Amino acid sequence: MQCETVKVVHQDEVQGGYRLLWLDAPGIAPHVRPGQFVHVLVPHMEEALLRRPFSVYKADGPVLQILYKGVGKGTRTMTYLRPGDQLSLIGPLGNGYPGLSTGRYPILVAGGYGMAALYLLARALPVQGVAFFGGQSASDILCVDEFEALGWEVRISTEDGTRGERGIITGVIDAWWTARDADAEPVEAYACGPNGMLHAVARRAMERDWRAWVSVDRNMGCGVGACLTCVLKVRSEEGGWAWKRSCKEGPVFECREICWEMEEAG
Amino acid sequence: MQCETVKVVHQDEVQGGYRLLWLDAPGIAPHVRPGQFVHVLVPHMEEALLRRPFSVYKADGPVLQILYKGVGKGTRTMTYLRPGDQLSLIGPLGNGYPGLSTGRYPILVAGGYGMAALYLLARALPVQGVAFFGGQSASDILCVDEFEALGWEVRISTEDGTRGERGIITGVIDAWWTARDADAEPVEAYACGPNGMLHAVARRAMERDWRAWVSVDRNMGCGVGACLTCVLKVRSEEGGWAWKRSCKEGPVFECREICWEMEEAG
Amino acid sequence: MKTPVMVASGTFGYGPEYAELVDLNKLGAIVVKGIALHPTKGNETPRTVEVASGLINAIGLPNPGVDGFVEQYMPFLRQYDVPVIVNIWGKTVEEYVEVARRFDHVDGVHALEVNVSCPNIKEGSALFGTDLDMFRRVVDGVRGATQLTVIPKLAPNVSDIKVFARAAEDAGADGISLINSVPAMAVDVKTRKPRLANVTGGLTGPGIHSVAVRLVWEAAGVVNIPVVGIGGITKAEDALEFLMVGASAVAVGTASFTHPATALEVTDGIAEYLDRHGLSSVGELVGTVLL
Amino acid sequence: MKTPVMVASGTFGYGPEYAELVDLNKLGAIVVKGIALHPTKGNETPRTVEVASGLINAIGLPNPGVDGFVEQYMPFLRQYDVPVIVNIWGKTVEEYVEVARRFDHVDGVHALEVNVSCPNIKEGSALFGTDLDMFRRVVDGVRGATQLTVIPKLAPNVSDIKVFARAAEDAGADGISLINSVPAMAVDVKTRKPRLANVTGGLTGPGIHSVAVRLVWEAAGVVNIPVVGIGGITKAEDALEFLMVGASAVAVGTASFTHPATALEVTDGIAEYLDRHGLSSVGELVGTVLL
Ligand SMILES: Cc1cc2nc3c(=O)[nH]c(=O)nc-3n(C[C@H](O)[C@H](O)[C@H](O)COP(=O)(O)OP(=O)(O)OC[C@H]3O[C@@H](n4cnc5c(N)ncnc54)[C@H](O)[C@@H]3O)c2cc1C
Ligand SMILES: Cc1cc2nc3c(=O)[nH]c(=O)nc-3n(C[C@H](O)[C@H](O)[C@H](O)COP(=O)(O)OP(=O)(O)OC[C@H]3O[C@@H](n4cnc5c(N)ncnc54)[C@H](O)[C@@H]3O)c2cc1C
Ligand SMILES: Cc1cc2nc3c(=O)[nH]c(=O)nc-3n(C[C@H](O)[C@H](O)[C@H](O)COP(=O)(O)O)c2cc1C
Ligand SMILES: Cc1cc2nc3c(=O)[nH]c(=O)nc-3n(C[C@H](O)[C@H](O)[C@H](O)COP(=O)(O)O)c2cc1C
Ligand code: FES
Ligand code: FES
Repeated sequence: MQCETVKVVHQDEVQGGYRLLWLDAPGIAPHVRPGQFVHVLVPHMEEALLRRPFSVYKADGPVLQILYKGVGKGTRTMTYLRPGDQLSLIGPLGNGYPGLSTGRYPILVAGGYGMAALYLLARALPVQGVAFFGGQSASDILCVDEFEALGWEVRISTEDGTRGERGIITGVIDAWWTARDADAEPVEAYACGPNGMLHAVARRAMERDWRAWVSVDRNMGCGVGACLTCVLKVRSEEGGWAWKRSCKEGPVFECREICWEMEEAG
Repeated sequence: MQCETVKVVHQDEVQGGYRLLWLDAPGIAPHVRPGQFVHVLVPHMEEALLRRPFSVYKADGPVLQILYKGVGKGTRTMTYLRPGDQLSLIGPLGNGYPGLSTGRYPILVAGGYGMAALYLLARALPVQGVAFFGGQSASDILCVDEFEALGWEVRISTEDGTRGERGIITGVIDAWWTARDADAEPVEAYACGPNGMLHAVARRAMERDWRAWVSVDRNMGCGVGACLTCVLKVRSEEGGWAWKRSCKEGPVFECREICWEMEEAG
Repeated sequence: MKTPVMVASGTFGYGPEYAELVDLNKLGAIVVKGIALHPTKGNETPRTVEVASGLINAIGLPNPGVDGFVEQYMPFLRQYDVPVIVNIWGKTVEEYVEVARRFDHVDGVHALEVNVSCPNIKEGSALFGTDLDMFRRVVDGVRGATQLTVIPKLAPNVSDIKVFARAAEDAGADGISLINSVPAMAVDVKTRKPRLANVTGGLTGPGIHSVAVRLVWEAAGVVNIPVVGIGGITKAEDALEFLMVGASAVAVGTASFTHPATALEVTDGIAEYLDRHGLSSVGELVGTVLL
Repeated sequence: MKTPVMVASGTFGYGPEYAELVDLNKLGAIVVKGIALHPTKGNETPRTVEVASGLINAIGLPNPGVDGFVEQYMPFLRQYDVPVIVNIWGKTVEEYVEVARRFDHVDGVHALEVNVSCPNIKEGSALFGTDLDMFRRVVDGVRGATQLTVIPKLAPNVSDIKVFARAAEDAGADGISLINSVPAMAVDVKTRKPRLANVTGGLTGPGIHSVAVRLVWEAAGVVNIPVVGIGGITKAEDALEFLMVGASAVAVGTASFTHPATALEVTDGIAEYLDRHGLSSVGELVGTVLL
């Protein structure tokens, strides 16, 4: 982990408001593991004190890429960044995804920026399985070629039916699961997306004996474990619960750890 | 007076940190009188609440020009403005300079952005006299060609001697005054620059029976007379003093109005 | 009131200053700059200093006095169809009472906002806002001196705002407004001098908004009279927060300096919100925060 | 202390969190997150919300308790050459006293900062900071229970900070620190729900700096014990303001989230200022504001 002043190399729009930001971050980029994130101090937004967390989409040599969407003040301000602009980055942060357990079959489940957040993992895994990408509309389905180029089978659904099946992605997952050989390897799922999607994956994992790693999206303060903003409830040994910091002990948790029933509200 | 959203047409550096900003302000530009100012809301500086006041350098048709220097947060942020950027302007504001009294000989005295602030006046006056421009160094002497093109004789001094006489401008003024015919027309002076320069002009005006209009530079809040930030002490009828608002009753005052002894500190 | 959005005392002059920029008839009310019995010059300069998301002012309540105000500004204000609320202050209880008495029958004046909380008066006035007993005496006195609507304006720098809110109600106030500016100070480290001639001043602007929301929430919870929410409003959402925590009206202050038409934009924004949520009046929003 | 610049409680964890980013040995002191007698879970989420130039938090003082803290974090902290100040709190006077007693002989703990002013504790703890009598009892109790340096941390939301500053000195405190966060509230107007699970929280960051400077100035003027200035420091100038109005040390809070190395940069900036003005120690700046 370090705090580095990095330079914008390039930025452009991918599709539907999603943008790709290339940063020259020689101190941080080489150390990023799949599922980790960086904490960005958005320039020209002095009245906002907090950094914004972004998963690393790609990291090649000194350059890392962030795929993001303008949803609020910070991300909209980021769209103004131009090559040569400087910004401060803390990273790599968080625990990231663990590797594949021996004998398990990997599936990926993603929504929104989650597709980008899973790319480094998809590249690192020794086995290529199925990637399930869900979104509202065709413009929310990202990076498909990239995953296919790595050897993954990508299955898609959109709520408005403009790409892949119509409906939510769990429908596609369930169909795949039903059609699957009963004696195939056990599944290890890796998910990143809206909390509802993560919970849906978690429910299936617990029913079907999958192992499932979900990357949760909680509002963050410091990003390094100091402020206790980003906590979520995990089961503790004595049958109770304890807070864990999603910036430090997360953002990736095995789905059985999370107290979903208590987290629903948050 | 109106509040107008205007567009940046162009911006470039003139010299020594002074920059020229062209704004397309069709609602305001045509109404500007010499010595008036506009109140600029600097964009991308949300944590700063106050507008910044700037004299209008030139106003041609719908376009007005501001000549400014990056001295602080607001002016430094303004250097980032690019063609097409929008900003909010209130103007024209203040009383501006009065015309020349019959039978008087006009002189201009300026330092820093004051040279720009006097340009519209120089263009409007029916008689061309002498313009005295003082600065720290050659790079602080602005717009000389423009004034000469209007038929003004420009006399210059710089403290480091890099342009014109070495020393402060009052030396040049005094030499001019001494060399002048005793029976020449009485002088009407128009001054804009640092407070010390204004006071020096005022002292001479009072000794030598000049009429002298000085444009004072006071920190401003609202710019329209509501907040009472920009007040200065003027003599009142009963031999006492009263506050006047430099944004409303000023920024131009006849020098005898101002309680210089009380204003020195401010 | 056509809209619950007023302009706050001291930030909109006496009306004429903004009349060219803002349609005064569209304001909920104009609360004029604080008026005292006699003309007052106010503090030395510098009188304001900009800080992060805030403005500190120590204007010191310069004003033309009751008579000067009525003569110089009321004829202008009577031309408009907008309620005029006069913000009043005094150096003694007697002065407050006398000012209130004089305004009692002034045509065109709709209410008195009683400024007990301006931090920039040295002669003890500050205490009216933080000393419960003095606060009671002022509100009592003003109440007895006028038939006009009486709205004490509370100081934020107290240990328990609820006590002051209740005291105002008990003394017969028709409403309360809050908050006034928060006592603050800034030093120019180059010169080691305070940035304000008055040394300290009052902080206003977006930086105090969340503090004001908390205080309005606490105050509105303990009184039955209407509450005016003031502090750091720059957009409709800020005003909606005040309404939801219990204010029935709001006033825009410092934001008018930045964007003169803020109050009108807030009015429009509230109307849109009502529309979007199928509500027919602002009243349906008041105090509806979901706890 | 090598530098008068510390990091404030709750904004720097217990040390390890920032150790990779900031050389802990260069800090004036680490004030750790508030510790209570027993482990505490703290509030529900959301726990923080960003506002203009500020952050509102209602973390609710989660902590591993005295024993947990000493066991989990003191071995780490003892590796560094940096004073450790433990911020302590309790729900009753007895708890405060017991916590103080337990820390009395813990190797590596240099001082106790007594948090009487956290606005996020519901069980009455908030009152310790605004009720003079309860404040006195806590400081008295802690003073009697430990040989360590005792630094009560004052709440900003009182009518007169001077009274609390003097009470702390009278009760034998070795210093005082101020300010803690300012009670605040924010509402999400889309959902009409408070933005914090705890409804209200404490405002911190640059937006409160000028309020803190004013309070430090008032407090430092009435006591002879050292004062720690806290609130909205983001750069050396902010710290210099505190020193000039009378603080002998400062602590950087929220700014560490934005720029982890803020405290170190403030230290460097102060050193440069001393150099530029031909001063040999911070002491020569303390209380030198020119009035
Ligand atoms: C570990 C992690 C990795 C992330 N990776 C990416 C990524 O690769 N690409 C990407 O586009 N986004 C990513 N995000 C989400 C991103 O951080 C938020 O979109 C961003 O912080 C919003 O900032 P803003 O200033 O634009 O929005 P704000 O103005 O702060 O808020 C806009 C809206 O978004 C909500 N919001 C703000 N922050 C969050 C948050 N952290 N989670 C959920 N809602 C929030 C607000 O409540 C508000 O409704 C990630 C978040 C986390 C925690
Ligand atoms: C009527 C009027 C006309 C002006 N015309 C011009 C012009 O044509 N061109 C130009 O370059 N400047 C002009 N100025 C000055 C200009 O307004 C200030 O330089 C500007 O407001 C500084 O803003 P800032 O945010 O960059 O500086 P800040 O960060 O606000 O301050 C930087 C430094 O400048 C000082 N300062 C800030 N505002 C003023 C002020 N109004 N007067 C004196 N010192 C100040 C501050 O105390 C500080 O030391 C004019 C001022 C007035 C009152
Ligand atoms: C320059 C200035 C002058 C003010 N004068 C007065 C006044 O005369 N009387 C008064 O009660 N409040 C006065 N106030 C306080 C405002 O009415 C309002 O309570 C405060 O500014 C908070 O609102 P805001 O954050 O929207 O500005 C003044 C505020 C400012 C900024
Ligand atoms: C997230 C957070 C947690 C805090 N926790 C504590 C705490 O446990 N004990 C305490 O006395 N103060 C706590 N504070 C208050 C700070 O120590 C400090 O007084 C306050 O943040 C003001 O300083 P700042 O404006 O520089 O942040 C906390 C502040 C924040 C932002
Ligand atoms: S974001 Fe601060 S602890 Fe996780
Ligand atoms: S700047 Fe507000 S009255 Fe002149």
